[in-house]
Amino acid sequence: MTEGHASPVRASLTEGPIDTAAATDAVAGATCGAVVVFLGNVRNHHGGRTVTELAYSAYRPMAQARLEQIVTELEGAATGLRVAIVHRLGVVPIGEASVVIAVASPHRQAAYEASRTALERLKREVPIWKRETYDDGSATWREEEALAPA
Amino acid sequence: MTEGHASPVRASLTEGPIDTAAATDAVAGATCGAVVVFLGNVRNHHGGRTVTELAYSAYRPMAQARLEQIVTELEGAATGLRVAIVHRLGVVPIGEASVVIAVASPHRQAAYEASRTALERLKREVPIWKRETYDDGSATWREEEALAPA
Amino acid sequence: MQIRVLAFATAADVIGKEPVEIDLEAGATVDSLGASLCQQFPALEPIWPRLAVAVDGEVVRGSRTLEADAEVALLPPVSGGSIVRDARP
Amino acid sequence: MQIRVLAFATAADVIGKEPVEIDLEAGATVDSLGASLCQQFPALEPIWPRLAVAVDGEVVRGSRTLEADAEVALLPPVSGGSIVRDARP
Repeated sequence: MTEGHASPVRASLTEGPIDTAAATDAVAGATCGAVVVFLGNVRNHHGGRTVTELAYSAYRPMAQARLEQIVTELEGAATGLRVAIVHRLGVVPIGEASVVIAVASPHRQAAYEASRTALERLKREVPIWKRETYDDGSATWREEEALAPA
Repeated sequence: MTEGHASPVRASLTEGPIDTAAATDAVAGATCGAVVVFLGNVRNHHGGRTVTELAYSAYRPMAQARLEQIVTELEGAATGLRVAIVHRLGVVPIGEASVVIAVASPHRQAAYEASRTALERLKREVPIWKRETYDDGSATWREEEALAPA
Repeated sequence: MQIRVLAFATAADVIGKEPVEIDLEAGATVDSLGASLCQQFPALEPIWPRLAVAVDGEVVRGSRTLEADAEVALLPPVSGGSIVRDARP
Repeated sequence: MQIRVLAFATAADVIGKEPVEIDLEAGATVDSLGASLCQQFPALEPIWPRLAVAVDGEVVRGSRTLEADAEVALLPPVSGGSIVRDARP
Protein backbone atom coordinates (compact mmCIF):
# COMPACT_ATOMS: atom_id res chain seq x y z
CA MET A 1 0.00 0.00 0.00
CA THR A 2 2.81 2.40 0.80
CA GLU A 3 5.17 0.98 -1.83
CA GLY A 4 7.70 -0.17 0.66
CA HIS A 5 8.46 3.20 2.23
CA ALA A 6 8.82 3.30 5.96
CA SER A 7 6.42 5.86 7.38
CA PRO A 8 7.49 6.80 10.91
CA VAL A 9 4.75 9.44 11.24
CA ARG A 10 1.40 8.13 10.05
CA ALA A 11 -0.83 9.26 12.86
CA SER A 12 0.43 10.84 16.02
CA LEU A 13 -0.43 13.04 18.95
CA THR A 14 2.26 15.27 20.35
CA GLU A 15 2.61 17.75 23.20
CA GLY A 16 5.30 19.83 21.49
CA PRO A 17 5.52 21.81 18.25
CA ILE A 18 4.65 19.77 15.16
CA ASP A 19 7.56 18.97 12.88
CA THR A 20 5.94 19.80 9.53
CA ALA A 21 9.01 18.79 7.53
CA ALA A 22 9.11 15.36 9.19
CA ALA A 23 5.42 14.78 8.40
CA THR A 24 6.02 15.85 4.80
CA ASP A 25 9.09 13.64 4.46
CA ALA A 26 7.14 10.73 5.93
CA VAL A 27 4.81 10.70 2.93
CA ALA A 28 6.86 12.13 0.06
CA GLY A 29 8.84 9.81 -2.15
CA ALA A 30 10.29 9.53 -5.61
CA THR A 31 7.04 8.07 -6.98
CA CYS A 32 4.78 10.83 -5.66
CA GLY A 33 4.51 13.93 -7.81
CA ALA A 34 2.11 15.86 -5.62
CA VAL A 35 2.35 16.61 -1.92
CA VAL A 36 -0.35 18.65 -0.18
CA VAL A 37 0.35 19.79 3.36
CA PHE A 38 -2.42 21.34 5.45
CA LEU A 39 -1.54 23.28 8.58
CA GLY A 40 -4.29 24.27 10.96
CA ASN A 41 -2.82 27.24 12.78
CA VAL A 42 -4.11 28.70 16.00
CA ARG A 43 -5.69 32.07 15.35
CA ASN A 44 -5.79 35.14 17.54
CA HIS A 45 -9.50 35.74 17.05
CA HIS A 46 -12.73 33.75 16.98
CA GLY A 47 -16.20 35.12 16.39
CA GLY A 48 -15.01 38.67 16.97
CA ARG A 49 -13.31 37.86 20.28
CA THR A 50 -9.58 37.98 20.92
CA VAL A 51 -8.15 34.58 21.72
CA THR A 52 -5.13 34.59 24.02
CA GLU A 53 -4.63 30.85 24.46
CA LEU A 54 -5.79 27.59 22.94
CA ALA A 55 -5.44 24.20 24.54
CA TYR A 56 -6.34 20.80 23.12
CA SER A 57 -7.18 17.71 25.11
CA ALA A 58 -7.86 14.21 23.81
CA TYR A 59 -9.10 10.79 24.77
CA ARG A 60 -5.72 9.59 23.67
CA PRO A 61 -6.04 5.85 22.95
CA MET A 62 -9.27 6.37 21.01
CA ALA A 63 -7.96 9.46 19.23
CA GLN A 64 -4.84 7.57 18.21
CA ALA A 65 -6.87 4.62 16.93
CA ARG A 66 -9.23 6.83 14.94
CA LEU A 67 -6.39 8.82 13.38
CA GLU A 68 -4.76 5.57 12.30
CA GLN A 69 -8.08 4.36 10.90
CA ILE A 70 -8.48 7.53 8.83
CA VAL A 71 -4.95 7.17 7.45
CA THR A 72 -5.41 3.49 6.66
CA GLU A 73 -8.77 4.00 4.95
CA LEU A 74 -7.56 6.93 2.83
CA GLU A 75 -4.42 5.07 1.78
CA GLY A 76 -6.46 2.01 0.92
CA ALA A 77 -8.84 3.99 -1.32
CA ALA A 78 -6.29 5.34 -3.82
CA THR A 79 -3.22 3.83 -5.45
CA GLY A 80 0.08 5.16 -4.18
CA LEU A 81 -1.52 7.61 -1.77
CA ARG A 82 0.23 8.24 1.53
CA VAL A 83 -1.11 10.17 4.49
CA ALA A 84 0.34 11.44 7.76
CA ILE A 85 -1.68 13.26 10.42
CA VAL A 86 -0.13 14.90 13.48
CA HIS A 87 -2.26 16.65 16.11
CA ARG A 88 -0.81 18.72 18.89
CA LEU A 89 -2.22 18.54 22.43
CA GLY A 90 -1.95 20.92 25.37
CA VAL A 91 -1.47 24.66 24.98
CA VAL A 92 -0.67 25.75 21.43
CA PRO A 93 0.67 29.30 21.08
CA ILE A 94 -1.08 31.67 18.66
CA GLY A 95 0.26 31.25 15.13
CA GLU A 96 1.56 27.71 15.68
CA ALA A 97 0.00 24.62 14.12
CA SER A 98 -2.45 22.50 16.09
CA VAL A 99 -2.73 19.97 13.27
CA VAL A 100 -0.69 19.03 10.22
CA ILE A 101 -1.98 16.72 7.49
CA ALA A 102 0.50 15.66 4.81
CA VAL A 103 -0.68 13.75 1.76
CA ALA A 104 1.45 12.51 -1.11
CA SER A 105 0.10 11.03 -4.32
CA PRO A 106 1.17 10.38 -7.89
CA HIS A 107 -1.77 12.62 -8.84
CA ARG A 108 -2.43 16.09 -7.50
CA GLN A 109 -6.21 15.77 -7.63
CA ALA A 110 -6.14 12.76 -5.32
CA ALA A 111 -3.72 14.55 -2.97
CA TYR A 112 -6.00 17.58 -2.58
CA GLU A 113 -9.10 15.44 -2.11
CA ALA A 114 -7.52 13.16 0.49
CA SER A 115 -6.22 16.20 2.38
CA ARG A 116 -9.70 17.69 2.64
CA THR A 117 -11.29 14.38 3.54
CA ALA A 118 -8.71 13.74 6.24
CA LEU A 119 -9.39 17.17 7.73
CA GLU A 120 -13.18 16.78 7.70
CA ARG A 121 -12.99 13.31 9.24
CA LEU A 122 -10.48 14.48 11.84
CA LYS A 123 -12.87 17.21 12.95
CA ARG A 124 -15.88 14.89 13.11
CA GLU A 125 -14.54 11.57 14.28
CA VAL A 126 -11.53 12.08 16.50
CA PRO A 127 -12.05 12.77 20.22
CA ILE A 128 -9.97 15.92 20.55
CA TRP A 129 -11.39 19.06 22.18
CA LYS A 130 -10.34 22.68 21.97
CA ARG A 131 -10.51 25.14 24.84
CA GLU A 132 -10.28 28.84 24.00
CA THR A 133 -9.24 31.50 26.49
CA TYR A 134 -10.16 35.12 25.69
CA ASP A 135 -8.57 38.44 26.56
CA ASP A 136 -11.22 39.04 29.26
CA GLY A 137 -10.00 35.92 31.06
CA SER A 138 -13.04 33.78 30.24
CA ALA A 139 -12.66 30.40 28.57
CA THR A 140 -14.88 27.96 26.74
CA TRP A 141 -14.76 24.55 25.09
CA ARG A 142 -15.48 24.96 21.38
CA GLU A 143 -18.08 22.43 20.33
CA GLU A 144 -19.62 21.72 16.93
CA GLU A 145 -17.48 24.40 15.42
CA ALA A 146 -15.03 24.10 12.57
CA LEU A 147 -11.28 24.31 13.20
CA ALA A 148 -11.29 27.08 10.62
CA PRO A 149 -14.92 27.72 9.67
CA ALA A 150 -15.52 28.30 5.98
CA MET B 1 -4.45 43.19 1.23
CA THR B 2 -1.83 41.29 3.16
CA GLU B 3 -2.79 42.85 6.49
CA GLY B 4 0.52 44.56 6.98
CA HIS B 5 2.70 41.45 6.87
CA ALA B 6 5.87 41.69 4.88
CA SER B 7 5.96 38.88 2.33
CA PRO B 8 9.54 38.38 1.13
CA VAL B 9 8.57 35.40 -1.05
CA ARG B 10 5.47 36.15 -3.10
CA ALA B 11 6.57 34.91 -6.47
CA SER B 12 10.06 33.76 -7.24
CA LEU B 13 12.22 31.67 -9.52
CA THR B 14 15.24 29.97 -8.03
CA GLU B 15 18.08 27.78 -9.27
CA GLY B 16 18.58 26.00 -5.94
CA PRO B 17 16.40 23.84 -3.69
CA ILE B 18 13.14 25.50 -2.69
CA ASP B 19 12.90 26.56 0.95
CA THR B 20 9.39 25.27 1.71
CA ALA B 21 9.45 26.55 5.28
CA ALA B 22 10.33 30.07 4.11
CA ALA B 23 7.47 30.05 1.60
CA THR B 24 5.09 28.83 4.32
CA ASP B 25 6.31 31.42 6.81
CA ALA B 26 5.91 34.12 4.17
CA VAL B 27 2.14 33.60 4.09
CA ALA B 28 1.25 32.28 7.55
CA GLY B 29 0.29 34.69 10.29
CA ALA B 30 -1.66 34.90 13.50
CA THR B 31 -4.86 35.76 11.62
CA CYS B 32 -4.71 32.81 9.23
CA GLY B 33 -6.16 29.56 10.51
CA ALA B 34 -5.52 27.48 7.41
CA VAL B 35 -2.33 27.05 5.45
CA VAL B 36 -2.21 24.77 2.41
CA VAL B 37 1.19 24.01 0.95
CA PHE B 38 1.45 22.24 -2.41
CA LEU B 39 4.77 20.66 -3.42
CA GLY B 40 5.20 19.46 -6.98
CA ASN B 41 7.94 16.87 -6.67
CA VAL B 42 9.98 15.48 -9.50
CA ARG B 43 9.00 11.87 -10.13
CA ASN B 44 11.14 8.99 -11.29
CA HIS B 45 8.65 7.84 -13.91
CA HIS B 46 6.44 9.29 -16.59
CA GLY B 47 4.12 7.39 -18.89
CA GLY B 48 5.80 4.10 -18.02
CA ARG B 49 9.35 5.38 -18.70
CA THR B 50 12.04 5.85 -16.08
CA VAL B 51 13.02 9.48 -15.69
CA THR B 52 16.64 10.07 -14.66
CA GLU B 53 16.73 13.87 -14.82
CA LEU B 54 14.37 16.81 -15.09
CA ALA B 55 15.37 20.31 -16.02
CA TYR B 56 13.21 23.44 -16.14
CA SER B 57 13.86 26.51 -18.23
CA ALA B 58 11.91 29.75 -18.26
CA TYR B 59 11.48 33.01 -20.08
CA ARG B 60 12.40 34.63 -16.83
CA PRO B 61 11.09 38.21 -16.94
CA MET B 62 7.73 37.09 -18.31
CA ALA B 63 7.52 34.10 -15.95
CA GLN B 64 8.26 36.37 -13.00
CA ALA B 65 5.63 38.89 -14.08
CA ARG B 66 2.98 36.23 -14.59
CA LEU B 67 3.68 34.57 -11.24
CA GLU B 68 3.31 37.95 -9.54
CA GLN B 69 0.09 38.56 -11.44
CA ILE B 70 -1.35 35.22 -10.29
CA VAL B 71 -0.44 35.99 -6.67
CA THR B 72 -1.87 39.50 -6.84
CA GLU B 73 -5.13 38.39 -8.44
CA LEU B 74 -5.69 35.52 -6.01
CA GLU B 75 -4.96 37.74 -3.00
CA GLY B 76 -7.29 40.40 -4.34
CA ALA B 77 -10.17 37.95 -4.76
CA ALA B 78 -10.49 36.79 -1.12
CA THR B 79 -10.21 38.62 2.19
CA GLY B 80 -7.08 37.86 4.16
CA LEU B 81 -5.75 35.38 1.63
CA ARG B 82 -2.00 35.26 1.09
CA VAL B 83 -0.14 33.36 -1.61
CA ALA B 84 3.50 32.56 -2.31
CA ILE B 85 4.71 30.66 -5.38
CA VAL B 86 8.29 29.49 -5.87
CA HIS B 87 9.39 27.63 -9.00
CA ARG B 88 12.78 26.01 -9.35
CA LEU B 89 14.74 26.23 -12.62
CA GLY B 90 17.60 24.14 -13.97
CA VAL B 91 18.11 20.48 -13.09
CA VAL B 92 15.89 19.27 -10.22
CA PRO B 93 16.91 15.93 -8.68
CA ILE B 94 14.30 13.17 -8.45
CA GLY B 95 12.18 13.54 -5.30
CA GLU B 96 12.87 17.26 -4.87
CA ALA B 97 10.29 19.97 -5.41
CA SER B 98 10.12 21.84 -8.70
CA VAL B 99 7.33 24.07 -7.42
CA VAL B 100 5.96 25.09 -4.05
CA ILE B 101 2.70 26.99 -3.61
CA ALA B 102 1.85 28.21 -0.11
CA VAL B 103 -1.56 29.70 0.63
CA ALA B 104 -2.79 31.04 3.98
CA SER B 105 -6.35 32.07 4.69
CA PRO B 106 -8.65 32.62 7.63
CA HIS B 107 -10.83 29.91 6.02
CA ARG B 108 -9.65 26.48 4.96
CA GLN B 109 -12.00 26.23 1.98
CA ALA B 110 -10.55 29.39 0.43
CA ALA B 111 -7.01 28.14 1.09
CA TYR B 112 -7.59 24.84 -0.74
CA GLU B 113 -9.33 26.55 -3.65
CA ALA B 114 -6.67 29.21 -4.11
CA SER B 115 -3.96 26.53 -3.97
CA ARG B 116 -5.56 24.59 -6.80
CA THR B 117 -6.26 27.69 -8.86
CA ALA B 118 -2.67 28.88 -8.46
CA LEU B 119 -1.41 25.50 -9.63
CA GLU B 120 -3.70 25.32 -12.67
CA ARG B 121 -2.86 28.89 -13.69
CA LEU B 122 0.86 28.28 -13.17
CA LYS B 123 0.74 25.32 -15.53
CA ARG B 124 -1.23 27.19 -18.21
CA GLU B 125 0.02 30.74 -18.08
CA VAL B 126 3.63 30.82 -16.98
CA PRO B 127 6.39 30.30 -19.57
CA ILE B 128 8.33 27.52 -17.87
CA TRP B 129 9.25 24.34 -19.71
CA LYS B 130 10.23 20.90 -18.48
CA ARG B 131 12.78 18.65 -20.15
CA GLU B 132 12.78 14.97 -19.18
CA THR B 133 15.76 12.68 -19.66
CA TYR B 134 15.10 8.91 -19.63
CA ASP B 135 17.21 5.96 -18.64
CA ASP B 136 17.90 5.13 -22.31
CA GLY B 137 19.61 8.53 -22.66
CA SER B 138 16.86 10.13 -24.75
CA ALA B 139 15.26 13.39 -23.71
CA THR B 140 12.14 15.35 -24.56
CA TRP B 141 10.40 18.61 -23.73
CA ARG B 142 7.07 17.83 -22.08
CA GLU B 143 4.34 19.87 -23.70
CA GLU B 144 0.63 20.11 -22.97
CA GLU B 145 1.04 17.68 -20.16
CA ALA B 146 0.16 18.15 -16.52
CA LEU B 147 2.90 18.51 -13.90
CA ALA B 148 1.21 15.61 -12.15
CA PRO B 149 -1.60 14.40 -14.40
CA ALA B 150 -4.85 13.51 -12.63
CA MET C 1 -19.50 -4.15 39.67
CA GLN C 2 -17.00 -1.31 39.32
CA ILE C 3 -17.10 0.90 36.22
CA ARG C 4 -14.32 3.35 35.54
CA VAL C 5 -15.54 6.60 33.98
CA LEU C 6 -13.31 9.08 32.14
CA ALA C 7 -14.61 12.50 31.19
CA PHE C 8 -13.36 15.12 28.74
CA ALA C 9 -13.88 18.81 27.97
CA THR C 10 -17.23 20.08 29.33
CA ALA C 11 -17.90 16.71 30.98
CA ALA C 12 -14.53 16.88 32.74
CA ASP C 13 -15.42 20.35 33.98
CA VAL C 14 -18.32 18.68 35.84
CA ILE C 15 -16.95 15.37 37.12
CA GLY C 16 -13.20 16.11 36.99
CA LYS C 17 -10.32 15.02 34.83
CA GLU C 18 -9.44 12.04 37.01
CA PRO C 19 -11.25 8.73 36.46
CA VAL C 20 -14.35 8.23 38.61
CA GLU C 21 -15.22 4.75 39.89
CA ILE C 22 -18.94 4.02 39.86
CA ASP C 23 -20.52 1.00 41.51
CA LEU C 24 -23.38 -0.47 39.45
CA GLU C 25 -25.44 -3.62 39.60
CA ALA C 26 -24.52 -6.40 37.21
CA GLY C 27 -26.33 -5.98 33.89
CA ALA C 28 -26.43 -2.19 34.16
CA THR C 29 -26.58 -0.31 30.84
CA VAL C 30 -24.99 2.90 29.64
CA ASP C 31 -28.33 4.62 30.29
CA SER C 32 -28.41 3.43 33.88
CA LEU C 33 -24.80 4.57 34.32
CA GLY C 34 -25.95 7.97 33.06
CA ALA C 35 -28.74 8.07 35.63
CA SER C 36 -26.28 7.25 38.43
CA LEU C 37 -23.78 9.83 37.24
CA CYS C 38 -26.41 12.57 36.91
CA GLN C 39 -27.59 11.82 40.47
CA GLN C 40 -24.04 12.10 41.76
CA PHE C 41 -23.19 15.11 39.56
CA PRO C 42 -26.41 17.10 38.95
CA ALA C 43 -24.55 19.52 36.64
CA LEU C 44 -24.04 16.62 34.27
CA GLU C 45 -27.77 16.31 33.53
CA PRO C 46 -28.09 19.12 30.95
CA ILE C 47 -24.92 17.90 29.22
CA TRP C 48 -25.68 14.18 29.15
CA PRO C 49 -27.92 14.14 26.03
CA ARG C 50 -25.12 15.66 23.94
CA LEU C 51 -22.46 13.20 25.08
CA ALA C 52 -21.24 10.25 23.08
CA VAL C 53 -20.31 7.33 25.29
CA ALA C 54 -17.44 5.02 24.43
CA VAL C 55 -16.87 1.67 26.08
CA ASP C 56 -13.29 0.48 25.77
CA GLY C 57 -12.77 2.90 22.88
CA GLU C 58 -15.92 2.05 20.91
CA VAL C 59 -18.90 4.40 20.75
CA VAL C 60 -22.00 2.54 21.95
CA ARG C 61 -25.76 3.07 22.34
CA GLY C 62 -27.48 3.81 25.62
CA SER C 63 -28.95 0.32 25.72
CA ARG C 64 -25.50 -1.28 25.75
CA THR C 65 -24.94 -3.55 28.77
CA LEU C 66 -21.76 -2.82 30.68
CA GLU C 67 -19.25 -5.47 31.70
CA ALA C 68 -17.31 -5.34 34.96
CA ASP C 69 -14.02 -3.43 34.65
CA ALA C 70 -15.20 -1.63 31.52
CA GLU C 71 -13.63 1.76 30.80
CA VAL C 72 -16.36 4.22 29.94
CA ALA C 73 -15.50 7.57 28.33
CA LEU C 74 -17.82 10.58 28.17
CA LEU C 75 -17.19 12.41 24.89
CA PRO C 76 -18.69 15.86 24.30
CA PRO C 77 -19.18 17.04 20.71
CA VAL C 78 -15.91 17.69 18.90
CA SER C 79 -15.20 20.66 16.65
CA GLY C 80 -16.86 19.11 13.59
CA GLY C 81 -19.94 17.86 15.46
CA SER C 82 -21.06 15.09 17.74
CA ILE C 83 -18.95 11.96 17.63
CA VAL C 84 -21.96 9.75 18.24
CA ARG C 85 -23.90 11.22 15.37
CA ASP C 86 -21.09 11.13 12.86
CA ALA C 87 -19.32 7.92 13.71
CA ARG C 88 -19.73 5.23 11.13
CA PRO C 89 -22.37 2.69 12.20
CA MET D 1 15.05 47.13 -38.56
CA GLN D 2 16.65 44.69 -36.14
CA ILE D 3 14.45 42.31 -34.16
CA ARG D 4 15.91 40.26 -31.34
CA VAL D 5 14.40 36.77 -31.09
CA LEU D 6 14.61 34.55 -28.02
CA ALA D 7 13.60 30.91 -28.23
CA PHE D 8 12.75 28.35 -25.54
CA ALA D 9 12.36 24.59 -25.19
CA THR D 10 11.68 22.92 -28.59
CA ALA D 11 12.09 26.26 -30.37
CA ALA D 12 15.51 26.72 -28.74
CA ASP D 13 16.48 23.24 -29.92
CA VAL D 14 16.03 24.58 -33.48
CA ILE D 15 17.37 28.13 -33.41
CA GLY D 16 19.56 27.98 -30.31
CA LYS D 17 19.37 29.33 -26.80
CA GLU D 18 21.20 32.54 -27.65
CA PRO D 19 19.21 35.50 -29.01
CA VAL D 20 19.04 35.66 -32.81
CA GLU D 21 19.03 39.05 -34.56
CA ILE D 22 16.71 39.18 -37.57
CA ASP D 23 16.67 42.04 -40.07
CA LEU D 24 13.14 42.91 -41.21
CA GLU D 25 11.58 45.73 -43.19
CA ALA D 26 9.80 48.46 -41.25
CA GLY D 27 6.16 47.52 -40.64
CA ALA D 28 6.87 43.80 -40.56
CA THR D 29 4.42 41.70 -38.55
CA VAL D 30 4.86 38.68 -36.30
CA ASP D 31 3.66 36.52 -39.20
CA SER D 32 6.33 37.93 -41.52
CA LEU D 33 8.95 37.38 -38.81
CA GLY D 34 7.77 33.77 -38.68
CA ALA D 35 8.20 33.43 -42.46
CA SER D 36 11.74 34.81 -42.27
CA LEU D 37 12.65 32.55 -39.36
CA CYS D 38 11.24 29.43 -41.03
CA GLN D 39 13.24 30.26 -44.15
CA GLN D 40 16.42 30.61 -42.09
CA PHE D 41 15.61 27.60 -39.86
CA PRO D 42 13.52 25.11 -41.89
CA ALA D 43 13.12 22.85 -38.84
CA LEU D 44 11.09 25.64 -37.22
CA GLU D 45 8.29 25.33 -39.78
CA PRO D 46 6.45 22.33 -38.26
CA ILE D 47 6.76 23.90 -34.79
CA TRP D 48 5.73 27.44 -35.64
CA PRO D 49 1.92 26.94 -35.58
CA ARG D 50 2.12 25.73 -31.96
CA LEU D 51 4.23 28.61 -30.71
CA ALA D 52 2.91 31.57 -28.78
CA VAL D 53 4.81 34.74 -29.61
CA ALA D 54 5.48 37.38 -26.99
CA VAL D 55 6.62 40.89 -27.80
CA ASP D 56 8.31 42.59 -24.85
CA GLY D 57 6.66 40.08 -22.52
CA GLU D 58 3.11 40.31 -23.90
CA VAL D 59 1.59 37.52 -25.98
CA VAL D 60 0.45 38.98 -29.32
CA ARG D 61 -1.37 37.91 -32.48
CA GLY D 62 0.35 37.14 -35.77
CA SER D 63 -0.96 40.37 -37.29
CA ARG D 64 0.86 42.48 -34.71
CA THR D 65 3.24 45.00 -36.25
CA LEU D 66 6.75 44.88 -34.81
CA GLU D 67 8.65 47.95 -33.66
CA ALA D 68 12.40 48.32 -34.09
CA ASP D 69 14.38 46.93 -31.11
CA ALA D 70 11.47 44.74 -30.03
CA GLU D 71 12.31 41.62 -28.06
CA VAL D 72 10.36 38.72 -29.49
CA ALA D 73 10.08 35.42 -27.57
CA LEU D 74 9.02 32.11 -29.08
CA LEU D 75 7.04 30.19 -26.48
CA PRO D 76 6.20 26.52 -27.05
CA PRO D 77 3.20 25.05 -25.21
CA VAL D 78 3.77 24.79 -21.47
CA SER D 79 2.85 21.83 -19.32
CA GLY D 80 -0.78 22.89 -18.94
CA GLY D 81 -1.28 23.75 -22.61
CA SER D 82 -0.53 26.48 -25.10
CA ILE D 83 0.15 29.88 -23.57
CA VAL D 84 -1.43 31.65 -26.52
CA ARG D 85 -4.64 29.68 -26.23
CA ASP D 86 -4.99 29.94 -22.48
CA ALA D 87 -3.75 33.45 -21.77
CA ARG D 88 -6.47 35.81 -20.73
CA PRO D 89 -7.61 38.04 -23.65
